[in-house]
Amino acid sequence: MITDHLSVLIIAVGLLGAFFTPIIGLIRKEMCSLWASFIILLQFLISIFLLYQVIIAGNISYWLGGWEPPWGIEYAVDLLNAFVLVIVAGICFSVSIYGRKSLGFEVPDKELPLYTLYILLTTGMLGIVVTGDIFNLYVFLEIGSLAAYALIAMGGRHSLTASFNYMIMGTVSASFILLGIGYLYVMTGTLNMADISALLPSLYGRPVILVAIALLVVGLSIKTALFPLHTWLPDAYTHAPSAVSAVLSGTFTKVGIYALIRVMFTVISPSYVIETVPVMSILSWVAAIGILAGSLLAIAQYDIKRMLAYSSVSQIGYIFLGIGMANKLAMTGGILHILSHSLMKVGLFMVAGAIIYRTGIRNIYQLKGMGKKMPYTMAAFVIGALSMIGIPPTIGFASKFYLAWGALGAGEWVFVVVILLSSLLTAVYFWRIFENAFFGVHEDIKKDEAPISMLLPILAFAVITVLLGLLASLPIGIIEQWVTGVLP
Amino acid sequence: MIFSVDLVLLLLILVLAVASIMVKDLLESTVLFACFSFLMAVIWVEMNSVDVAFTEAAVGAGVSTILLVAAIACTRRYEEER
Amino acid sequence: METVTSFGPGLAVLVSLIGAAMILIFGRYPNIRESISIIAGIIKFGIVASMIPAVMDGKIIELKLWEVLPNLPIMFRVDAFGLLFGLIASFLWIFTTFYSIGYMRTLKEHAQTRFFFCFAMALSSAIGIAFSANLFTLFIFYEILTVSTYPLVIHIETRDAMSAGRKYLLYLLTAGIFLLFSIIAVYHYTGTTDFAPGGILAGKGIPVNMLYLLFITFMIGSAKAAFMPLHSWLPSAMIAPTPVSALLHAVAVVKVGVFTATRIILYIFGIDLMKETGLALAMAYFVAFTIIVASLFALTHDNLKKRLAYSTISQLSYVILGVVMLTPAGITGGMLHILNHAFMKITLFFCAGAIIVASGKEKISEMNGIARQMPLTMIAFTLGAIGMAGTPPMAGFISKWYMLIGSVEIEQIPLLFVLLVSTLLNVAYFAPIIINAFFKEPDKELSYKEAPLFMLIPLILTGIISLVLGIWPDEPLAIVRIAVQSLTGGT
Amino acid sequence: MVLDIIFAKYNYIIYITLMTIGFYGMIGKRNLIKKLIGMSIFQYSIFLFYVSAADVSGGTAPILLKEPAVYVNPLPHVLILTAIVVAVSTLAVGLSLVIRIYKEFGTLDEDKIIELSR
Repeated sequence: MITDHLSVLIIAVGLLGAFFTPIIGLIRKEMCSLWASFIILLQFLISIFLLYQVIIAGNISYWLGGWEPPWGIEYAVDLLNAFVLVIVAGICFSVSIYGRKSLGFEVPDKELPLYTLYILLTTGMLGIVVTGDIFNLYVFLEIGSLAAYALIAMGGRHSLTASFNYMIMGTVSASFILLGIGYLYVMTGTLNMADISALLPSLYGRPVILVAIALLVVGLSIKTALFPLHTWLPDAYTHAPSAVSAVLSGTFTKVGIYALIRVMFTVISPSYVIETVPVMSILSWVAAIGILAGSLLAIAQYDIKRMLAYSSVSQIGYIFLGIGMANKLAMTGGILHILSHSLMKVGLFMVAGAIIYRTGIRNIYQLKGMGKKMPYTMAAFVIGALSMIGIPPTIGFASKFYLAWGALGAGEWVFVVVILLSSLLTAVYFWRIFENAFFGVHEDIKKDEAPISMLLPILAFAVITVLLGLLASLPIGIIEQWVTGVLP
Repeated sequence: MIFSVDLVLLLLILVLAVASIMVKDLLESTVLFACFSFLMAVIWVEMNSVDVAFTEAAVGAGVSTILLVAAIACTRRYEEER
Repeated sequence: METVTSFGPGLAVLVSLIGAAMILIFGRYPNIRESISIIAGIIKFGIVASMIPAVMDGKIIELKLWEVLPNLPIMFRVDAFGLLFGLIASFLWIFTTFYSIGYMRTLKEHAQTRFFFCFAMALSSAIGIAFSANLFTLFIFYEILTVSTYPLVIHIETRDAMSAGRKYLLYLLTAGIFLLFSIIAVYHYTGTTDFAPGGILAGKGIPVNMLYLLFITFMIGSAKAAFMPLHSWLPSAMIAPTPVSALLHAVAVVKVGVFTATRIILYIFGIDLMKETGLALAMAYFVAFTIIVASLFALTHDNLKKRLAYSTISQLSYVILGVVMLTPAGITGGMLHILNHAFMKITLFFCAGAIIVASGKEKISEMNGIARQMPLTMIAFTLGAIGMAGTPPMAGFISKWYMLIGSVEIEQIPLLFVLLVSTLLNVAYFAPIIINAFFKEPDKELSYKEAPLFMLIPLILTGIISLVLGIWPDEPLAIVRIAVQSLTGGT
Repeated sequence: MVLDIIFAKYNYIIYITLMTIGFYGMIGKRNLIKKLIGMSIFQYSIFLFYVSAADVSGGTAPILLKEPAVYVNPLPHVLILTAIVVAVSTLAVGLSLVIRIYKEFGTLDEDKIIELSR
């Protein structure tokens, strides 16, 4: 049955797709983007099917080449994987549709490498999520990262240095991760996640485990741009082509967070990282500082993409805060925020891209009259921004509700204040755009909407943001089930 | 106390690493880096990982060096003074 | 008490949402757009009114929609108190729609589609708040109300308006945050956010300090009610066009704040808990302070809309004062004052708007002899003003009377004095306007006439209604009695 | 005593030293190509760690012999093969970036590039 092989098929499709992209591009250049969309659509469908299967039939485990773990590589899919898979594949798919016009405008005549890399990026991220082998995770992380460096570098003059800096930081992070994996391997003699987690408890007294945890946490924090290690992110997101910023902000950092959750809570046991060593509470304090700092830095920006980038730093703080508090509610909120931040931020970056596509304006104080010029795009922007602030009924509200609830339940008053206060700061930096885009222009401005292939994904994200906000109990149900299984 | 071969090699590697970073001439630095890679391969043979040593000699010492030299050829050879 | 399930409350919210969507679609055709506004308003009132018989029979209408978060559904429940507020808001929307059509067309305002759209959204959320069955639903609409009224406040888009808008948002979003915190805390401690007549916090073993904190955050959360230290958004928001000031900042938004506070005091904390912890008395004196100080502030303002705004602040605190007396008479007075104040204040604002449209005057000192040119407007204004002061036979008298009884019942004579003093202050700040308008000679020949009929008729009608409510208060009183009965168990 | 530890674990000490050297190259050097060389040294230090960890004293290379023998663990070798390839591709990507930066800015000095991109 082909359905048994779905978890490996999702990767195989991507790798094959990436391989054939240049061949198709040689025949007809314009076909590249369609091909990429098609491949990623396939991956999206597979991921939905995987989620469905996991929900009805429980976890899926696939042994690559029939080799039983711990010798072979295992692809293990549980609720969390499947959930993140759907997010990643879905976003990559919609952005690939959006990118047809946007990338065609910002990166002309480079379809071949562009879409090959795009598929590779997607596949790398999906690979990180789907794999049950910790070294395999590293390999996919590097595949994704290399594709990301190259994609960012396509944004023009400034993106080159941004990409170079990102590469330096990314390599440090990847090396740390590799080293951390090495320590875990040296201690346990296996690379399979389930195996490691079975063997580790007997070794918990050893300081080596601490070193491994520290290396993994620092490495993954760089990849996910947790606050003091975020320095690569603003430049990279600002100067990358808009579609690339969208995809990276929505998925790549999230995948890093997924890896962190996976390593901390299933490979290493939660009780160890929460009680024995206060890794999680340290992370949560760092995250709380990051939330405020990110918001304040975002307020200081006037380039729309840079502002969104700093806003990402702050929002990633939310996710880390939820995970760091490590109680069921906050964790649910944190994981839900992976979904909600992806939806909101991808939508917002796509809007920024659409504005740049139509007018070339990046300065938020020059957006006067944009509400009349591009009404639908800006309406989507409003919804995304409101969700970011946490106004109901949007998905952003649902995750903030859970985060604040978790903080309150844990008696962490400081975090409650931080979570709630920062939504006010978020309001400050988004409201500047509202004021400029919608008010103060009385003369009639000719409507000049973004092309339909850009508008559709933008509107789709806005609608989903509200729809999921109204039906937040669906994703929460999935996440809660996973969290209950993991946390004691 | 016996000084094994690999300790000597490793110390040599350290020296090469420092040198390849400190030298102002990028081409020189590349060559030193190639030596570094090659010694690394030797160490790995000594540590019984022949396969890695092969790869290292080919890919690390060979390909990397070629890439570096090519890049330097496209750009400039000396580090700029302030 | 019997509960029935009906789509009524859901429909009432939905009507104006659909109306809002259609306003956007037909934005290019003013006539269609505005007929939609009017039709939606009438249908909405019809739906709300159709629920009166059931509620008068002592039934409660419920509608449970889906669960947004686990165990936190969007749920509507129409009880007597909610119905009263729903009736006020939806009934006055019809008048305001007519009035704003007149206002906007006469002044040829820009962005009228946005105006009517946001108005419809705001009304939807006001009704949603009136019919919310739990804090969670209430919060959703509360935030939508904040966001949808922002474009209305800054409608004229000048620099002043923008900064007023920022202030408005700052206050109300902060309030929203505090409210959210309180809701989460309530949910955390009790596992529910449903309103229940006896309160849901009692007997849950919540530490007393936490209760105090919760009460404070809740009251900051209902900053839409413009309690004294949190009031300054309201006078700033008077920069909005007058129909907005009239409906939203005299009726819907601030009343939502008061409504929320009342819901929280009576249906979340509950009468017993409020008494036990002494919060009721503290709150009573706190709002008494607001009543007096806001009246004094009102005296200092020459701008008519500003003066009315401070009057609103003072009058809103009456409602809370009545409610925190926690006796049947006090609560009756408070709830009734929501209704009475709504009609009187909207009349006053309509008049202020009519004066602006007809003569362009906003300052009280410039209004000498204005009654000669606009007699009907000024008569309506006088009706509203004497009602505010609590003179019989106007509507304001009845609610004040109940509050006076309440203050005697709880043996708090200082509160009695507060009520009396504030009546005098009311007279003190309304009398000059009336005297200026009727008895002073104008400085120069006045050339303007009454405002257009679209504006004149609504204000005359609301003026008459506030008189009628004073003479025949039985119907609203009956609704309020049902609400009070469910709370206190007696009459 | 201390010397004993140093001599027993000299591999590890050297890999740490190598790592710091590489790190210095990455962060402290202003020339972009130097940064990349530093990056490679940084990565090599980790490979060194892996291979050292796999080594068994008195073991032989993991090649099947007729008589039974102590083999060193082959799995890390495989991992390092992959990692070396990854490292070289990173270097290649980095160098191609460097070339494009040079074409764009005419210099490889980080400070000058920052100045130029203002």
